[in-house]
Amino acid sequence: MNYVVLTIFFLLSALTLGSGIMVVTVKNIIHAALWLISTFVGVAALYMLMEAEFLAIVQVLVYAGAVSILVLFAIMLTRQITGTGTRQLHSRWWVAMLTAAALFGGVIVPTVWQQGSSWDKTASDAQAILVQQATEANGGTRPEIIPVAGTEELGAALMGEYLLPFEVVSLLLTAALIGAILIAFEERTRRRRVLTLAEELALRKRGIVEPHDEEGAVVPVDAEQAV
Amino acid sequence: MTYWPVIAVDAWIGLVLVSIIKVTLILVGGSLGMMFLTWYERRAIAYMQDRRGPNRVGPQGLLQPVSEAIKTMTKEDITPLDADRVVHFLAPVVMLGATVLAFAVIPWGNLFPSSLRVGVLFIFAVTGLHTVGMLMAGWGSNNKFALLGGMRGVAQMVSYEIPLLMALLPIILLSGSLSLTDIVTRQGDWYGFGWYVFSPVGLTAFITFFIAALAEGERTPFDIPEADSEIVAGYLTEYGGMKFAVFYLSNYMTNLALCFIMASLFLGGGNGPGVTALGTVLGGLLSLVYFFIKALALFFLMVLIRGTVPRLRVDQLMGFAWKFLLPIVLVNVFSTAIWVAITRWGPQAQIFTDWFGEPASDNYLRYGVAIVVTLIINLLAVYAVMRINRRQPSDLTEEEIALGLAG
Amino acid sequence: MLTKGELRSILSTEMPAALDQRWAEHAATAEEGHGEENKPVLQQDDAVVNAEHLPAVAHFLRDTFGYEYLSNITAVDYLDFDMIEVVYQFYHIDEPADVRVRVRVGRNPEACVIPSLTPTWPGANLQEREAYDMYGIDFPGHPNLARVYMWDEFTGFPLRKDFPKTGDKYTHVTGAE
Amino acid sequence: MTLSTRKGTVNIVEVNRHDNNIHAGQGTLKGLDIVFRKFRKALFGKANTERDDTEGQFNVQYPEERLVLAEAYRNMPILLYDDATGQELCTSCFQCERVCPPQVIHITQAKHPETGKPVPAAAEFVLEYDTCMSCGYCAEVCPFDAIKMDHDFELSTADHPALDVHYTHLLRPVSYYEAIAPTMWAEVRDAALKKLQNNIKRRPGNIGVDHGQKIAGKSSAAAPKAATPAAGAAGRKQYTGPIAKVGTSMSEDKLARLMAIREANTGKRGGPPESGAHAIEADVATNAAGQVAPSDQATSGSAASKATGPVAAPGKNMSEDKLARLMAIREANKAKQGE
Amino acid sequence: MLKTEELQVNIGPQHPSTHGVFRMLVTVDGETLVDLKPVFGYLHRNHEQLGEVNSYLQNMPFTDRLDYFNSMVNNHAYARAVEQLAGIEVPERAQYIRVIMDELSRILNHASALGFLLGDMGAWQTSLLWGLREREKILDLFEYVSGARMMCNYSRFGGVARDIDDYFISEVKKLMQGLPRYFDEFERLLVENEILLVRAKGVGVLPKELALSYSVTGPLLRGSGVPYDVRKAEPYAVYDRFDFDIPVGTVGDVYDRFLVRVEEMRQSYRILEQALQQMPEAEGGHINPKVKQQSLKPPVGESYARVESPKGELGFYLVSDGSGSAYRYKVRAPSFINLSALADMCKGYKIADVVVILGSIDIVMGEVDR
Repeated sequence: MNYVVLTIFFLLSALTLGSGIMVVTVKNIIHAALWLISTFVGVAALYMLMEAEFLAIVQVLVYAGAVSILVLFAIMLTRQITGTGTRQLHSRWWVAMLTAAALFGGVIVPTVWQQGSSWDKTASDAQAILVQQATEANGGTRPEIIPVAGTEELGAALMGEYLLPFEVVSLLLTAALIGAILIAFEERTRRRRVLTLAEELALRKRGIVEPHDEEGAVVPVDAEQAV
Repeated sequence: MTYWPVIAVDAWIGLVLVSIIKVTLILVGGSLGMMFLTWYERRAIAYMQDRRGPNRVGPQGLLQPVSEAIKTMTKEDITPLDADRVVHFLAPVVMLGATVLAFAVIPWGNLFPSSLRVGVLFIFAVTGLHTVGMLMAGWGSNNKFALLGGMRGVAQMVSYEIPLLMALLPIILLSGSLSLTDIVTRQGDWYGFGWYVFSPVGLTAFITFFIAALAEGERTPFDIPEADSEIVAGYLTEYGGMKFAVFYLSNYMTNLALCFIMASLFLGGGNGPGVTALGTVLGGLLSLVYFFIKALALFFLMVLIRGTVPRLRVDQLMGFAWKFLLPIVLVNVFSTAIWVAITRWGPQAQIFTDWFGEPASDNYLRYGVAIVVTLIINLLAVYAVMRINRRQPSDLTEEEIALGLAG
Repeated sequence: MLTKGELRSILSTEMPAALDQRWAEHAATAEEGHGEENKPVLQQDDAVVNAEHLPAVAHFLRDTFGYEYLSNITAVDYLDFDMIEVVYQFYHIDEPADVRVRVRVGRNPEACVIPSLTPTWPGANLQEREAYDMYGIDFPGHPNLARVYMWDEFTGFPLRKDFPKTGDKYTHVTGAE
Repeated sequence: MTLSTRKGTVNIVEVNRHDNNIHAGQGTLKGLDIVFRKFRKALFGKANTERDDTEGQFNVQYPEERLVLAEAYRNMPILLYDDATGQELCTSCFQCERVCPPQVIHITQAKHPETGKPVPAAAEFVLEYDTCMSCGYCAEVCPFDAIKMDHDFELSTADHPALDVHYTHLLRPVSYYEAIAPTMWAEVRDAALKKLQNNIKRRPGNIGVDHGQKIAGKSSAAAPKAATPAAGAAGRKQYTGPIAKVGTSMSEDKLARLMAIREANTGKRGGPPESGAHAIEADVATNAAGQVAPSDQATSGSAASKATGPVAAPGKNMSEDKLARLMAIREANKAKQGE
Repeated sequence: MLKTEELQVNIGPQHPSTHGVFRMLVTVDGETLVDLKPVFGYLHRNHEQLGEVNSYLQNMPFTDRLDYFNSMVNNHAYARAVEQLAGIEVPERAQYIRVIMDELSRILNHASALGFLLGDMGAWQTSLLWGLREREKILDLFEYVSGARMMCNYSRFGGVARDIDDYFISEVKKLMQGLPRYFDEFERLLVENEILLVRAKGVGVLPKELALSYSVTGPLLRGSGVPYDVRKAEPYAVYDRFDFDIPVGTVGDVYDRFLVRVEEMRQSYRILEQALQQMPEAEGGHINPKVKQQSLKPPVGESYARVESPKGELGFYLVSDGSGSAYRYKVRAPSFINLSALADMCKGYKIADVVVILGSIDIVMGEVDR
């Protein structure tokens, strides 16, 4: 195996893992979010190393560019950003650690068990393995579409084999979107509205001197100013 | 002479060397290009305002950006006392990094095509990282104006990325590829004039993309994150000297990249009359010239807009993205599908073949029908969107008319 | 349209309590010294009203005669009379001449109080603040009676005639003390 | 539209809010179009020099190009002395000190060395240029036309105390003022010089001349002013900008009067004028000579024009025709003197 | 439920669009403005007390520094107040000269004010520089006649400092040949610009019913639809001899003020045309020669004289005690009083609108702080 690639791989892995550790250890949550972005970018670089270009770019576009920004946005609107004085360790931290370790083991052990023999393969070898696996799965004949992370294959898969899950997920997302809008709308109507001068005047003309908002608070209108 | 082959032993060393050279070229070229652009913009806008612009340093003031670069570099580097020092420092780095990455996939004429298969997506993925830098700058400065600017900037970027990418979809549909090189080569028909902008869908895509690109590059009328008359300089408020220069550099490089991308996607990149006829080297050089002329013309359009229009307000900016651009762009995707169907579908839709003949590049009937149909669809869409968004005076209450909301 | 002094006669029948008669005699003595230099004379033609009646008079002027534009509020410190006069200038929108309503109050802080017109004429807001800043007139009813020109920590009222005016930056040039 | 009020009718015009037009971007396109037209005009170097012009570049490339200053232009006050005798026009009447709004003029009256009585001359005259507000009252009220407003505006200095300008640096020869404001001087010249003659009679010894003679208007470098225009004048080109035609405002009869006054004065004064006047005349000559072919230089756009006049002159601010006329007058005068 | 927190932001005193050293203490809820407190005084130089110390004539150049865009108008107003106090007659010709200067001032003020307003909206100075180009030409004329471009110090009691000559008149005529082109260009550039429309329409509404109670004057009042103009209500100088219209708005928003200013420039142009036409017949010199300028001692009394400055009603209130300097000297500065409407006009709008509304009031801090 190529040492350069290996070196790059280890560097990227170190970046990803190190950033991941930083995410959970730093006290300042903004810094944590920034480390999270670093993790995402590291993962994307790993994808790129595996020649999964599309996946890498989507990782950057969606996770580093959008999801983490939303996280950051949400964090910035809260208090206690610096996290000074907050404790990071729970008294039963070891339970959490054991759970995490178990879950990680549950993923990594079977993977190593199954794929351990193909560790010294290059990308083209991996391609060959994929072809071989697909052929086996297809009952001995080589299928037309080899499942790799190319854009065309992805597109074909989403529009063919996985159409139903795709549509379901789309519906779910749309529902979530509508829900978010609804919540925001309700919030907006409940918020105390600041009346402009002209609106105040218009209300007063209609005889409403002290308009109440929905929470019952009085929106102040200076009665003296009525002309 | 004996050690030369030693280096060439391993191919990857050569690859790394070439990559380093390329990266250096992009960085240096990008910086020089940015310097040229600042001069270009200032001179052009000066002429629009009946002035002369910088004309003292060097011939026609061409060295003015150099003197300014020296000035900014020699300025004191100030970090506000209560700022988050690391974040404050890293923000311009992230910003510039994201910009420079975008240059990796730009095809420079026909001379240096880029190879990434998903180049178009790549550009927008990495420019999307701008938001991170912006947010870091806004938050790290510990300044209300900076925070407001950062927030505005991020909201704007996130909103406009959607119409930006959606406006791109028609081009991807037309070319069937995500690679910029492919997209450019497929516009080489019609004696070098097979640009996508000449079709109704391409034109709509171009206009919407251009508007969204103005927002993405923080140009007037969408320069809200750094709206100097409202929030001083937005997220740049607490930056000075070299850090500010890096922001500035990244901003102009982004704009340059956007111009290059628009030139490649819609205006045929390096394609033009005579490029194919002149052969690889000469034609390639000519294509480079075409490419730069197109990009600079697009930048001039940006400057012209900057010299003319005021700035939108934040809520209007968001409204414009979601209420105007997005519907139009979505309809445009649909009409692109129709265009593709009419011009290309042979066996899939026998009825088209019956009516208009076999699909071919010289079947003008098919193209004519496609143009008419898509044009009608797009115009209807624009009209409908404007109609929906424009409230009729009859819909308004008396007070609202009094408030002047009728327009 | 009201001519000069007409408001005064109208007020003497409509609201006799509003008119301030305290300064008539001062004016009479000043009348004799007319022509004498450096001695201001109190104007008697316009309506001089008691401070507490000012809003009533102003509303009366606005609602009955249509003088709805309060153009100018000027405070004048008459140190000789131990009095601060505040001149309210009202205009009718079609008339060239103004109607001046004068309020005369003492200079000591207890007496220097005039009800604010800001609730009805928001345009008086800054002018009353200026009068407070420069002359120390208190305007009860004003929403935010703070100093407008001088800094908040400043003491004294600079446009009062007894405010010390000292200091010359350029004595070194002239050599004068 | 008219509106009836109690006073009668008032014409009002309601502004058009364009409420009912459809706005689909055509307004912006209109704007882009007009801006682009401007750009095109200015790009091809159209200069905007006429007052009724709204297109083309209107800016002045300052150190090389200069607007011609109006005669009435006032910057800082200066004091005048007679070229021929060196007698200062100031009589320390304190009118200017009294009227000066920011109180920046400080005069010490000259005393008779023996009797100690006041003499109509100033012993010291201090002007704080840093506080002066250039209102021009001192020049307006001066009954002896001794104090005038200078045209020199390049006074910036890092030396703040030097802006308390003393008598020696305030003095300029009469001919200097004549050069910068010929008509304004011509109107008062007779009276001023007559008054000066009266005052000279009451000035014993050297009082009234011992400030100006030493520097003779050529301005020592220590003075914050006066050195600058000469230094920056080399390579200056005449800008025929919006105000270049000021000289044409001199009406014919005024001109004739000026000529007559000049002639009369030369006769009265007798003998050639002092060096200051000579210098100015020489400068005017070189300036005028340098203007034979200035037009192509002016349009070439190169930053530095190549004219290298020896020492330029206060006359640089004058328009061409004015200069020419002045030259003619001077020539005539010289001829007369020579006879 | 979610709760948003109000944020206090200081806009100014060092801020690109506060037109000088002016501070707005703004409370915002999100981007919506809840409260605004104008804070100023950074430029306060006790102008009114200087007026009580200086002689009447000495005070004239200080009035230049009030609204430094329109020193001609300031001089005119102050001279009127003193003339009224001392009972000085002004020759007809001097009145015409003053009117010409006032209207030129109005054009130059509106040209630059509109440019600054659009600059506040974010237009990259194009409209401003076109306005400044016209302003330059007018300032050159001022310089020619008065000796200074901005601090003109031109009026004297009973007239003006220097007479205008044929060259000046011909240059004004020449200038006026170009002005309509400038107006047209300006309107083409921006009046129907969509972005300007959305930024200006319905923003900063000052309803007609409330406008007068806010004591606002000038384009602000007329934009709200009240046809009040001192030139019509109290025709001073020779304004009763001219035929001109008062432009008024209908809604009272920023757009109306913008349009009113554009239209006012055209009306000023009309006045200038008529003034130049009537001027040659005007009697009297440029100044009343009987007036003792330096040692003027008006009789005991008081006077208030006002003119329609481009920013509104500019008035001077003078109380004389018979000595050589005023006993009380008060400036009714239009910018200052128009500012009192700012807070209420901004309430409920977005923070980006605040600078636009401030720009539409058109303040000059020299006049506000005095």
